Amino acid sequence: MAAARKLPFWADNILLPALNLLAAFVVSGIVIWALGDNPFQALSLLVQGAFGYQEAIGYTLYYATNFIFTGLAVSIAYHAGLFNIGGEGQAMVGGVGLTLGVFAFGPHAPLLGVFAGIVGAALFGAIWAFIPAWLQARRGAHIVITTIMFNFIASALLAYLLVGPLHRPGGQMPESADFPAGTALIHIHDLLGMMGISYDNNPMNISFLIALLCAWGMGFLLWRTRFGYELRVVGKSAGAARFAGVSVSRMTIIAMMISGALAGLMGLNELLGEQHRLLANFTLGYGFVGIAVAFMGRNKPLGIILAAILFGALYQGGTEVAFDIPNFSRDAVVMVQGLVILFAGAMEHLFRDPISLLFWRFAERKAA
Amino acid sequence: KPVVLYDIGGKFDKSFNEAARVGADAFKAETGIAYREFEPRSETQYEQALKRFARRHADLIVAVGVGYAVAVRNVAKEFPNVKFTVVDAIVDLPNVQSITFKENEGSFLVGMIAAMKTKTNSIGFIGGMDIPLIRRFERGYKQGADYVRKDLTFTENYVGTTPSAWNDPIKAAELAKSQYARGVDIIFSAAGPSGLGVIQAAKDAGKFAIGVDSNQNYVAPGTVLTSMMKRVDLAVHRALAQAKDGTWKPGHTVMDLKDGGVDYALDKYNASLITPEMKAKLDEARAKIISGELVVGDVAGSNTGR
Amino acid sequence: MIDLYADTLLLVASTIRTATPLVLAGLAGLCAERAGVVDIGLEGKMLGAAFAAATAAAVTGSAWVGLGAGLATSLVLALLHAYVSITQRGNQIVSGMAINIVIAGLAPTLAGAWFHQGGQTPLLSGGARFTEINLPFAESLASVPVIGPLYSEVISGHNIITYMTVAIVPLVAWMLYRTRFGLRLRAVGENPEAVDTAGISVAKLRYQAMAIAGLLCGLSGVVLSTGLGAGFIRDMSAGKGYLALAAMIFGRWKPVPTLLACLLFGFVDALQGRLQGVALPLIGEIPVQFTIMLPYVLTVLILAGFAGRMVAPKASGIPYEKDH
Amino acid sequence: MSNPEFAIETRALTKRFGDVVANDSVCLKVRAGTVHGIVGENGAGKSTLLKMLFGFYQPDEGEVVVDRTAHTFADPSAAMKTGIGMVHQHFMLVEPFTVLDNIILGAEGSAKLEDARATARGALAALERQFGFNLPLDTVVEELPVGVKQRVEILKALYRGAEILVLDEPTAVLTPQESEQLFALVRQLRAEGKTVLFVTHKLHEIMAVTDDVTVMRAGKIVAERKTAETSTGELAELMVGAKVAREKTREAHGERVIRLSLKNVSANNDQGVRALKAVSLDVHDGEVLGVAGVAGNGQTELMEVITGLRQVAAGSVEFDNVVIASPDVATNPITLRRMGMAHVAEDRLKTGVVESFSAEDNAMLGYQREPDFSHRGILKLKALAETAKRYFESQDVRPRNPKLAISSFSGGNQQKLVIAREIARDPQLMIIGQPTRGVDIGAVTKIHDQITELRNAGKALLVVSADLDELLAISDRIAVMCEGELVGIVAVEDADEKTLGLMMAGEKRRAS
Ligand SMILES: Nc1ncnc2c1ncn2[C@@H]1O[C@H](COP(=O)(O)OP(=O)(O)OP(=O)(O)O)[C@@H](O)[C@H]1O
Ligand SMILES: Nc1ncnc2c1ncn2[C@@H]1O[C@H](COP(=O)(O)OP(=O)(O)OP(=O)(O)O)[C@@H](O)[C@H]1O
Ligand SMILES: [Mg+2]
Ligand SMILES: [Mg+2]
Repeated sequence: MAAARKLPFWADNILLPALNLLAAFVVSGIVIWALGDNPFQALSLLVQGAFGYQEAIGYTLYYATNFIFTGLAVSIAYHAGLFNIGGEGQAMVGGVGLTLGVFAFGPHAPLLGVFAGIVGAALFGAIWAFIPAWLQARRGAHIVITTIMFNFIASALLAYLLVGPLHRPGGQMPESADFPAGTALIHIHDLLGMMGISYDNNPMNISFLIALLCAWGMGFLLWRTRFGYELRVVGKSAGAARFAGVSVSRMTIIAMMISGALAGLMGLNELLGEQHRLLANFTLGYGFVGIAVAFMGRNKPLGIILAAILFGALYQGGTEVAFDIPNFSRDAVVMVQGLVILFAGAMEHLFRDPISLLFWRFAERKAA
Repeated sequence: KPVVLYDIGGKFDKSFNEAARVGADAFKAETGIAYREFEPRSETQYEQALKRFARRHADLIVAVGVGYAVAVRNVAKEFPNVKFTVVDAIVDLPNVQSITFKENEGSFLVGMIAAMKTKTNSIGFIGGMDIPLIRRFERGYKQGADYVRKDLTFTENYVGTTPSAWNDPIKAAELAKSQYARGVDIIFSAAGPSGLGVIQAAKDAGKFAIGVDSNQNYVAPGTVLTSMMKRVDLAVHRALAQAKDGTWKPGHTVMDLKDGGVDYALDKYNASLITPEMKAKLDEARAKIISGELVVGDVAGSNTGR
Repeated sequence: MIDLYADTLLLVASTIRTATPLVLAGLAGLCAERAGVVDIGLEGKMLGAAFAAATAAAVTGSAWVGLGAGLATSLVLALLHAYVSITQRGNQIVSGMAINIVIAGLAPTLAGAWFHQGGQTPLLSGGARFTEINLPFAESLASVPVIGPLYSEVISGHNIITYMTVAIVPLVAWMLYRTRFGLRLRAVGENPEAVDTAGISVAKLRYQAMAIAGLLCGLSGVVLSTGLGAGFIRDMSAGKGYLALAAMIFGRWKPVPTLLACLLFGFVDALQGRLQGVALPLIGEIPVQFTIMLPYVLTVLILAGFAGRMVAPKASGIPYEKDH
Repeated sequence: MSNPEFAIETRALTKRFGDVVANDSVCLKVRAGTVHGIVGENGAGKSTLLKMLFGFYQPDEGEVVVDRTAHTFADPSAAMKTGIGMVHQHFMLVEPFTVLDNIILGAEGSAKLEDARATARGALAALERQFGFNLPLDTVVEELPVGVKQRVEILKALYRGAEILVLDEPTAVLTPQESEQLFALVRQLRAEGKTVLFVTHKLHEIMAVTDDVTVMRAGKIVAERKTAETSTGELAELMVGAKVAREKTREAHGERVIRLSLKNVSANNDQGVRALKAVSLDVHDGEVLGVAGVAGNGQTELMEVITGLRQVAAGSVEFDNVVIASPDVATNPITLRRMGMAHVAEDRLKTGVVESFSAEDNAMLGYQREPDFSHRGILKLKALAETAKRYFESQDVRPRNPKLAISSFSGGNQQKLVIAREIARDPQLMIIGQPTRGVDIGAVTKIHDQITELRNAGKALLVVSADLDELLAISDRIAVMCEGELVGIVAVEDADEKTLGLMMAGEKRRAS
C-alpha cells in the first residue's frame, strides 16, 4: 500500500500540486490547440497577465479577495458539518445590507458610512444564513435545499429592490445610485502612495487585507479557541457534542451565521471597493466557486488563500488572454478554471502513488 | 485603431450586441480598417477593458450597453484625450459621445402591427427582466396597440431575475406556450436570446412572434411577424466613420424613427404578412410621430442624462 | 368554472413539460447517491448532453442522432466523475463542481468554434427536434366535454422523451427494489464494507450506478435542447441540475417521491408564470419579482412544514477504502 | 470433502502496517471439527490474523492452507469459496435492509429478487432447522438487538456454505444470556462437523467452549494448549507475560450518605416510546451500584437521564440533594461535571470520543471549558498536551502517541484513555457504562481495581454492564432492569448468575 507511505513535506505540498496544475494546463493546452490557437502563447499571456506587472497583480489579488471570503464561508460551515451552497445568496443580501448602511450614514459622515456598510454586509449575510440554519436546526429542513432556494429568492429580492426602492433615479439597469462621495474602501495603490511607494492603479483595495484577517481569524477560532473546538466536535459527531454539553442546534445556527457573514463581506471588495454602487448579480457565481476554493484549500485558511489566489490569477490572466487572442473567448477561460479545479482539486491523488513509489525505490536504493 | 466593447450579452446575442458587431463589420468592409473587440464577463471588466485599450491609445472606444455608463464616466475622466462613444447610456463629458434610442417609438409601430394582425383580440409581451429599459419596449408596444383599437386583452410575462433570464429560451418558450394557449396569438419578446424560445414556441403553435433589436425575420419566416429594429449597427457604424473622417463630436444623440434609428422590419421574409393597408396605417403613424403630432410615452430618465 | 378547468389543464400540461428534465436528472442523482456517490455535477452533464445533442442534430438533421450524442457525452462525464470519486478517491463535491464549470466553458467555446454563432448552435427544426406528438384523435376528441380537453391538452401533445420519462420512473423503481442489481446498489450506498465482504466489487457497482446516472442525466439534457428547446444556448440548464438535486433530497432518495417533488417544482413554476401581472384578490397585483420567487419560497415552506428530517444513504460521499 | 487433520493451517503468516509488525510469521493450526480459541492483549494481532484468514488483508509473507491446498486469498470471496466464513467484530450488515436481504446479498442466485428471496427462504428454513435458529427474516436489521444481529451474520456465513467459522470477539457486545445462546450454537455447529475459530478477551469463555486455545502476544504465537490441560490463570499469565491478580479488595464502610437519588423517573427513548418507567434508586458514597439487564431494557436511558443527555418525562433525579433533572429541570453535562459527576459513556465511538480527533483533543472532551484547558475561551494547548501525556502514562495507553487519531487505537486502549480522562478530576459520583467492553484482561483487572479504589475512597459509582461476572466482581449491590422497570436490587452477597439471569428475563421479582 504505497499510499500509506508518507512523502516528505515539500513533495506532498509543492511537488504534487504543481504536477496537478501542470496536468490541468496540458489538457487545456490541447483544447486551445484544437481551437487553432497557440497554447504556449496563451499560457505565457495568462501568466504575464496575472503576475506580469503591477496592475496585473492588483487585479489578480482583487479577484482573489472575493474567493477568499466565499471560500472561508463554505469552509467554516463545513467544519460544523454543514454544506452551505448559499454563499451566492448570502453575498447578495449582504450587498443590500452594505448599501443600506452606506446610504444611512455615508451622506453625513463617509467614514461612518464605510463602517456601517461593513457591519451591514456581515449582518445581512448572517441573517440570510440564519433562516436556513434555523429551519435545519428546529424543523429539520435540509440545509442544502434551503440554501439553494435562498439563492434564487435572494436574486429575486435584489432585482426587486434595484428596480424599486433602491433604484438609481432615471437609471435603465437594475442598479442603485452611486454611494455617497468618500464612502469607499481605500485602494492599496493609494495606500502605498501615501507611504511614498508608487504603484499603478488597480481595483485592489484594503478589503484584501480584511479577507486575510478573516482567514487568520477563522484559523484561530477553529483551532485555538474553545468555541472552535466545540464547533468541530459538532461537525464530527453530534453524539459526542451532546456528551460534551454542546448544543448541536445552537452551534448549527451560529456556524451558519458566521458563514453567511463571511459571504456577505464579499460585497466589501466588489461594491465598497470597486463598483461604488449596488448591482444586480454582482456576485457572479463567486459564491459557488467558493465551494471549490474551500475544498481545494483543504478547508485550511492558508490553503484557501492560496486556492483563492490561483483562481484570481486564472480570472485575471484569462481575461488578458481573451484581450489578445480573439478565439480564446471568456468561455475558454471558464473551461480552464474548471480543468484546474478538476485536476488540482478533485484528483489530488492522481500522482501520489507513482511519486511515492519513486521515492521508495530511491530510498531502498540508498539503503542498499 | 478603433475598439468595440460589447456588454455581458456577448457579440452573438442575436440582439443588439450582434447589431453592434454587424455595424463594425460593415465599417471594416468599407474602409478595410480592422477593429479590436472584447466581451467582458463581469461589470468589473467593463472598466478594466476600457482602461486597457485607453492606455494603448485606441483612438475611439465604442462601448455598447447601458451598463457602461459608470465605467465610461470614470475612465473618460482619467483619459481626457481618448474618444469614447457609449451606446444606450448617457455620459456628458467633453470626450464622450452618447447615443440612445427611442425604443418606445419602434415598439409603438410593432404594437400597431400586432393590433391590426391579431384574430383573437389578445396580444402578449415577454420581457427578459423587469427593468426600466425593457419596460420602455412594453410601454410603446401597448400604446401602439391601443392606438389602433382599445378592445384588446394584453398579457405580459417576464422570464426571470438573474442574468440567465436572457439565456433561458426554455422558460421563455414555456411562458409563450401558456400565453398562446390562453388565446394570445402574437407575442413581442424583448428578452435577448431567450426570445428565440418565444419564436420557436410560436412556430410550434402556428402563431406569430415579433423579434427585437436585430432584424430576426429570417429566423423563422412566416412565424416572425416583424422585428422591432434598434439600429445599433447604424450607431456604431456612424461613430466609427465619424472618427475616421474627423467629424466625430462629443455630446448626446437620440436615434429615433426620424433618422431610422428604430423601426419595424419589413423584408422578403414577412412581406406577405404585412398587408398594404397595414403599411399605409403604419406610414401615417410614423409621419405623425416624426412630426411630433403623436407623442409616444416613455419611462422616466431614459433619454435624459443621469 | 369551465374556464378554471381549462386553465388548470394548461397548468398541468405545462407542469409535465417543465418537470420532465427535472425528473430525469433527479433520478440520475438518485442512482448515484443510492450507490454512495454524491453528484452535484448533474448541471454540467445536462448542459454537456444538451450541447452534444443540439450539435449532432444540427449537423445530421436527425434528433435521434442527437439523442445518441447527448447520452454518450453525459455518460463520458459521469464516468469521469466516477473515476475521480471511486478510483482516485477524490473529493466528490469538488469533482462535481469542476465538471459543471468545465462544461459551462467548453460547450459554448466549441459551439463558437464550430458554428460561429457565439455560444450557440443553429436553431433546430423539423426532424432535428423531438416535436410534440399528438396522440390519435387528440383533435377530434378535444370537443368532448371534460375528458376531451384533458386528453388533448394534458395526455397528448408532449415530446417522445416526456413519454419515455413516464416509463422510466417505474423502470428505475423496479431496478432499485426488484432486482439483484438494485439490492446491491442500495447496499453499497449504505455499507460498502458489507458488500465487499460479501465478495462483490464495490468499485464496479459504483461505476455501473454512475453509468446509469449518466444516461438518465443525458436524456434530461437532450430534452432541453431538442425537445423543449430548439438548439443549445450557453447556460441553458439554468440551475435545473441543482433544482433536481433538491428534488431528489426532498424525495428522500426514492424514485416516486422524487417524481412528485419534481412535479411540485414544475407546477409552482408554471403557476408563477400564470400569476404574473394577475391582480390577486385582497393583495392586488404583486411585483413580478415576487411571483418569480414564489416557487422557491413555497418549497422552503413545505420543507419546513412537514418534510421532517431527511437521512442520506449512510456511505454517500465517502470514498471507500478497505482498511479501518 | 476429504478429511484432513487440520481445517486451517497458516504457514509463517506475516503482516506489517508501516513499521508495526501486526503478525510475525504466525503458524496457526486448527483441527477440523473443533472449537479453537485465540486470546491475547489488545493489539496482539488477533484481528489482523483473522482478517488475513478471511482474505480481507493480504499477508506480506506466508500462506494459508485449507483442505491441504495452499492459498493466498486475493479477497474475501476467494476465502469464502474455500469454505471460510467470518463474523466481524463490527457487523457487516446493511442496517436498513431486512434480515433476508442481508443474508442473500452477494449470493442471490437469480437476478430477480422475488425468485432469489423465494429460493433463499427454502434453503434457510432447512439451515435453521439443522442449527436451531429462529430468525425474523422480514424484520429490518437495525431494529434487532445485537445478539440477533450476530446470529444473522452467522446464518449468512452458513448460507454461503461455510465449513469454518471465524469470529472476532463475538461476545464483546453480548449479554450473558446471549453469550450462552451463542455457545449453544457453537457447540451445535461443532456437532454438525463445522470448525469454529474465535477471539475473546474472556478466559472463562475459552474454558467453557473451546477444545484448543492459542495465545498471541505482540504479533507472535506464544503458546498453544489443549483447553482441558490449562487454566485461566495460566492463560492470563501467558497473555500478559506476568501474573495478573486483583490486588484491591473491597473494604467495609461506615457512613452511608446518599449521593445520587432517582425518584420515580420515567423517560422516553428517541422513538418517543417509554423506555424508563418510574425507576427509583439511591447510590451511596463508598458503594458500587451495578445495573444489570439485557441490552435495550432501559439501562442506556437510565444513564442518559442521570448524565443530562435525556429529558426526564416524570419524576426527578437528585445529586447531592439538588434536583438535576425533572420534567422542568434539565442540567447541562458541563454543570454536572463541575458538580462532581463523571461519565464513562457506554457507546465509546458514538459518544465518548470524537473518532477523527487526535487522542490529545479527545483528552478534554467534556472538560474543554475547565480553566486548565481554556482561559477566556482560548485553548491552552500546551497544558492539554501535558495532560494527555499524563493520561497515557497513568493508564499505560498504547501506542504511546497522543497525536494519533483516536480511531487508530484499539477499543481497549481508547477505553483506557476515556477512563483516565473521567477520573482525572476526582469526581464524587461516577456513571460508568460497559467499563471493559473489548478490553484485554490485563486492562480489565486494572480498570476493576481502579473502580474498587474509587469506591474505597468513598466515591459513589453506578456501573452499567452486560457482563455479569464483572458486576458480581465489583458491585456492592446490583439493580436489575427489565422492560424499563427496575425489577429489583440485590446485595451482591446473595446474588448469583442464575437469580440475576431470571430477574433480567423479568421472571423473578424481588426487592432488597
Ligand atoms: N489497518 C491497520 N493499520 C495500521 N496498523 C494496524 C492496522 N490494523 C492493525 N494494526 C496494528 O497491528 C497490531 C495488531 O492489531 P490487531 O487488530 O490484530 O490487534 P488485536 O489483537 O485485534 O487487538 P484487540 O484485542 O484490541 O482487537 C496493532 O498494534 C495495530 O497497531
Ligand atoms: N487505521 C489504523 N491505523 C493504525 N492502527 C489501526 C488502524 N485501524 C486499526 N488499527 C489497530 O488495530 C487494532 C485493533 O483494531 P480493531 O478494529 O480490531 O480494534 P478492536 O478489535 O475494536 O479493539 P478492541 O478489541 O480493543 O475493541 C488496534 O490496536 C488499532 O491500533
Ligand atoms: Mg481485534
Ligand atoms: Mg478487538
